[in-house]
Amino acid sequence: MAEDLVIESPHSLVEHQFEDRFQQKEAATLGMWTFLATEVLFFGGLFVSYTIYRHQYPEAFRQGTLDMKWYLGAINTAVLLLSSFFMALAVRAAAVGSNPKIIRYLVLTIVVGSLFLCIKVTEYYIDYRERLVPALNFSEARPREDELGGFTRTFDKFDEWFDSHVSPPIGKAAVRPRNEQLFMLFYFIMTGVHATHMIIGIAVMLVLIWMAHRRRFSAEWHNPVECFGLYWHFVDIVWVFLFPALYLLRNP
Amino acid sequence: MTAIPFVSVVEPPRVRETYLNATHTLRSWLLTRDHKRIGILYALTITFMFAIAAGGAALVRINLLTPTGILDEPSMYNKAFTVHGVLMVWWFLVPSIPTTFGNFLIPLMIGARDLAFPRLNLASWYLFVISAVLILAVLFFGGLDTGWTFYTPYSSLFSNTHVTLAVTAIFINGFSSIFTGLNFIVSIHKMRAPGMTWFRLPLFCWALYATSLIFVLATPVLAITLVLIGIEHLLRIGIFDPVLGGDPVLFQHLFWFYSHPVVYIQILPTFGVASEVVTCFARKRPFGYAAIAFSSLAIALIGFLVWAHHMFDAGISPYSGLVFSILSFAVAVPTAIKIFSWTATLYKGSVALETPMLYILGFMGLFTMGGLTGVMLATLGLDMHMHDTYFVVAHFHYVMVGGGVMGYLAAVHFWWPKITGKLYSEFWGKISAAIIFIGFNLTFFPQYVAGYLGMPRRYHSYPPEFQVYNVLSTAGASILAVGYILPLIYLLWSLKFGEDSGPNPWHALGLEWTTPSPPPTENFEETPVVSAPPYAYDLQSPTAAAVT
Amino acid sequence: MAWRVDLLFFFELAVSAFFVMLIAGLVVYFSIKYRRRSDDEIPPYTPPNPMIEAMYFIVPFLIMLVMFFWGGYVYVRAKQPPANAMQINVIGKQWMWKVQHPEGPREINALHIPIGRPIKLEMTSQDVIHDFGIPAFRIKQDVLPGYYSTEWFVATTPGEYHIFCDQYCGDLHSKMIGTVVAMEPAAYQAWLAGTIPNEPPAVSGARLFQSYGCACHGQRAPTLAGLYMSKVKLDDGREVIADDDYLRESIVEPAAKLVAGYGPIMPTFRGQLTEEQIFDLIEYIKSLGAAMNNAIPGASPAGPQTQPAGPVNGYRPDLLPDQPPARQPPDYTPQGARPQREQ
Amino acid sequence: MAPTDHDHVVPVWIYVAVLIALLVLLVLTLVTAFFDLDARFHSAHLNMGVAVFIAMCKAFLIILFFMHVKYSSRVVWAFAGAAFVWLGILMTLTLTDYITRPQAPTVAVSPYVPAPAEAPGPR
Repeated sequence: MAEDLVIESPHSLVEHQFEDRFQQKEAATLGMWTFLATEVLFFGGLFVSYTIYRHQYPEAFRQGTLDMKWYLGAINTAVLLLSSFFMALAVRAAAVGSNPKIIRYLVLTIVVGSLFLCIKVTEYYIDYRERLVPALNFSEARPREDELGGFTRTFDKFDEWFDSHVSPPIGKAAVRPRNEQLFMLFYFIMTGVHATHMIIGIAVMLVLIWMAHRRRFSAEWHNPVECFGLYWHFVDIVWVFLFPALYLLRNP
Repeated sequence: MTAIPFVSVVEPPRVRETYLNATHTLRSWLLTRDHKRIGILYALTITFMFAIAAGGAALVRINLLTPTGILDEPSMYNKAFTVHGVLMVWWFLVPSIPTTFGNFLIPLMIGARDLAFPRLNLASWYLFVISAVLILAVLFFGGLDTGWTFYTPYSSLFSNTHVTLAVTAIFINGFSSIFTGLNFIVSIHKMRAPGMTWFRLPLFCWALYATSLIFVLATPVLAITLVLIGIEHLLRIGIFDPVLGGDPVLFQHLFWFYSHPVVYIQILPTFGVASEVVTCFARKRPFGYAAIAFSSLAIALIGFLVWAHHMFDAGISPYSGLVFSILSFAVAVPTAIKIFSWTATLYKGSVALETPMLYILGFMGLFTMGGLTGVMLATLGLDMHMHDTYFVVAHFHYVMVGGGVMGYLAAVHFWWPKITGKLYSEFWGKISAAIIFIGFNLTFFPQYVAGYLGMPRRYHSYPPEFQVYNVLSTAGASILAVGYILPLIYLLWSLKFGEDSGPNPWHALGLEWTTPSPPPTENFEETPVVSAPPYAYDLQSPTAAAVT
Repeated sequence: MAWRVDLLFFFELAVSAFFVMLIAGLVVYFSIKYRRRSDDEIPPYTPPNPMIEAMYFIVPFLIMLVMFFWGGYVYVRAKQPPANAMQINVIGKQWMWKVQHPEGPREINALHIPIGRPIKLEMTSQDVIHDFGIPAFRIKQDVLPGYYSTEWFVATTPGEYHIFCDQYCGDLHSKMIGTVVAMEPAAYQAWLAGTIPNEPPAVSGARLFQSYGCACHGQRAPTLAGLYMSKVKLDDGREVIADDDYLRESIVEPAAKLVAGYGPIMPTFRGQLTEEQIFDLIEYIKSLGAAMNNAIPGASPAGPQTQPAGPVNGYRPDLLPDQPPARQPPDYTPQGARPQREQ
Repeated sequence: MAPTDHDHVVPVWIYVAVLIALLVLLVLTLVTAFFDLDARFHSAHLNMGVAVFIAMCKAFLIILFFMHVKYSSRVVWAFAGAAFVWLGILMTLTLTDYITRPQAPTVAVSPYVPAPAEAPGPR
């Protein structure tokens, strides 16, 4: 049945349903793009809901944005762009058929991607201390300073200092608007779904590294690396839109 | 048409290897990557789910025999119609033709050995089975009472049934759909045989291509919406809950962005079947091949622009209502083009009323009624009276059952000889087609009347003046049930006792008929080369057509 | 409205019947006329006819344009309550309809109305989405929690008509039904007089207003007289119309839309007031005078009125909480209400 | 894309250049975010527009170069574009409802409201 694979060369596999490896490669690429179209609309549902609610409750959502640590978001954006860069190099390494280079760049991608996740977790922790997590501890009253803990307080102090130097004054509310909870809900769902995609991506990269270690890829056949590259870049693009939407719309 | 008996006497019967007899173990079926076997696996699964969903319908119809409701508990009734709706939509109508005939036929029709991603295809069947098990678990643990539309805040905060588990099941089911659609799109783009240009593509493939676009582009929005519902139900925090500032109407927007196109997922494949069957049994080229092909794409595209016509009375802006109303009328135009084209194809044809053709002619009548009542519902001024009444129920069933299920049955009867290599009884086929047509109209036509008179949908009990329509409807439903059970019997009968069909019992054109029935595992002896326009019955010499 | 809907319906029914007959007739005719006479028969090629194909496109398109504009017209008419309509408040809850008449009577699952007079229902839900539908009047509107939605109608024939909840709302959805009792105006007055004495909502609202100590209004908080339907300037520079939705939000979530020049001193009443009490408070604010220039464009001189609003709601600020509930119906002058045949 | 024996191998400097461009755009979006463009240019949504525009530029760079769409077949272009077109449909048509609503949503009170502690007078 499907087991009779035509072996073109030791490293290039053309499955029986394809005529040649070009057809196979094009099919794989188109399939991946189709899947990414699906992903666009998956995240799109969230972006649309977020936009609608932002339209409905502009002030509450702005207050939510003010509670975000924009500098952590910015660092994370740079980190993720860097990981995308390494991923592009990994795909390039695959195109020239160098398994060691694939491994090198994939490892770099994983390291940088993990750094992103670490920063994200730090942000979640700060949000938790600031009582911003819906269903867990969201409160409209801001926590007292002694409830924050030293780590979180440091960030708060920086925020205060920074916000006092921007003009016009941003007008952070003393009591959080009730609908800020909706903002936080979307913040956690959107970044959470994004982070889930990254974790899945890192898991797949480990498999790819293992395959490269077995010298499975060649200049003729490296569809998995190439398709995975598309996925990783897509995850990056999602963040490129999440970052301004969640962190930057600060002005009254 | 029939095998010539003495040939097999002269030549000792050599067992030809087909996809059915290549291997026999259960394992070889469960791990198969053959698109044909996966199609069969799907067919078995959705038939099973159809039976359970039909059970829900039976409960609903029995309950409505008396104005007070025969079931003691209204909640029991609510669970019955929810089961009926959820299972029928996601576990029968959406997968029906694409996963069975799409899987089976697309590679055969485009002259490929398999779909582009056979492993993904099998994975999508497993996802489908997992989702089916989960939704059956919902039933087992006590059911679901939200209706198939899951309107918030009822579904997310007020319902005490297994909403989270149910949305998980539909979420997984959605990914099964997405992978199927993805596979079809890539296969149709990249796997066509030499000479199979886009304008030689069978219209069934065009229809499935349009369907797949909807699978891929609409389903993810449903998926994320259901994730939000699940989170809200689980954590009891408001996303669509007005108490927290959420907006239940936003849920309806997101839900219908999927669930309106999904009715085109359910009907477009039937359009494809109709194009194949009508051309074959009229022995004509379709009247307006390009018009039919592009109207499929147009329906897929415009189908995405009309969703809020489900929400005219839901509190959306009247301006928005006007926009969505005119777009909804726009989608009726390509649909009308199709109906007219099939009718015109019959003109000066050679019309044979075999069983599949009977189903398709029935479909054309019922779908025309369903479509035109849909136009009424898209009319703003009428929808504010008929919204959420039995008029909607009747319209929906005329389109989905009169359209989708009739098309599915037509496909079963048309390609049964190709799939199994056996002929079923034409006599019983025609009888059951007639029974279904009559039973269907008796079931659902009275609902139009009841609906216009104001009977709301999803009512466990109702004012007595509506009883006559409900009794008629239940009577019709019992006839319809007979009509659905009959094919099951004579088709299974034909597996054992049916005559061999030969490769092409209908003298149809199309690559799938050039290979033996049942087809070999690799579909074709060698990759076919296409050189003729599609459906060129007129280019065939009469003798060539008669060769079986 | 009913006849408008019916006329449109029968027009579309006729068009639909024509096309169903056309398709079915052609299918049957072709199937017989061109039936296959021998198994070898191959019909000749019929060349495509672009004219006919174009007709397929144009004819349905034109017919549908007619349907769209006609349907849109009926819909827009149905969405615009006349200014002189009598407002009745409706609250949906699982699984009953609660009705508040402006004169005070409260009903459950019943709605008594005078015929010949436009009735506007201001509706909200206190739990899930319901839908207030009266098939006899050919209207229907979803009733959402957190929103005020409206529908209006004029009953023309005395009688009893069904109220159905048309949006699935849980176990006893099918029990969420009621009756509209349309009565001659005189009979309606008699019915009003015979009901259990009940405070008009505006009076209850005034009582609530006092008991919750809302005395800031007029001093440290914006004055309420003449507020209803006036333009309010917010502290972020926006302007809103002080309609029912705005008043409701300002009671439940005062900080959401602050009036320019005032601080956020008002506590939230979320969780402390029922939907009915909010309706009462809004009625009280209305009774303090409506800005008529907004409510009825061009109907009265500019500037907020503090005079009795009269026809709009019929409540006067001199109805102080301590006075007995009004039994007198509001003066009704059918200005602008053309007599219409209904049903 | 015509089948060639090897993939189109993009020189590394292009990737480096794209990365630098992306980081520059990141800085740019930060800078614009802290200027109140709306107040300065008397506009309603300029800050948001600029932020979204820069994000789209970034996405374009990634799609064209990192994801090789610049070197891919037209079908890939179509599919990459289609997703965003469909997202645009969802966004635009949903917004037609929200921006034209005559009434803004208000807040709902909890369905489980206890009666107020001090009952406001006898009923």
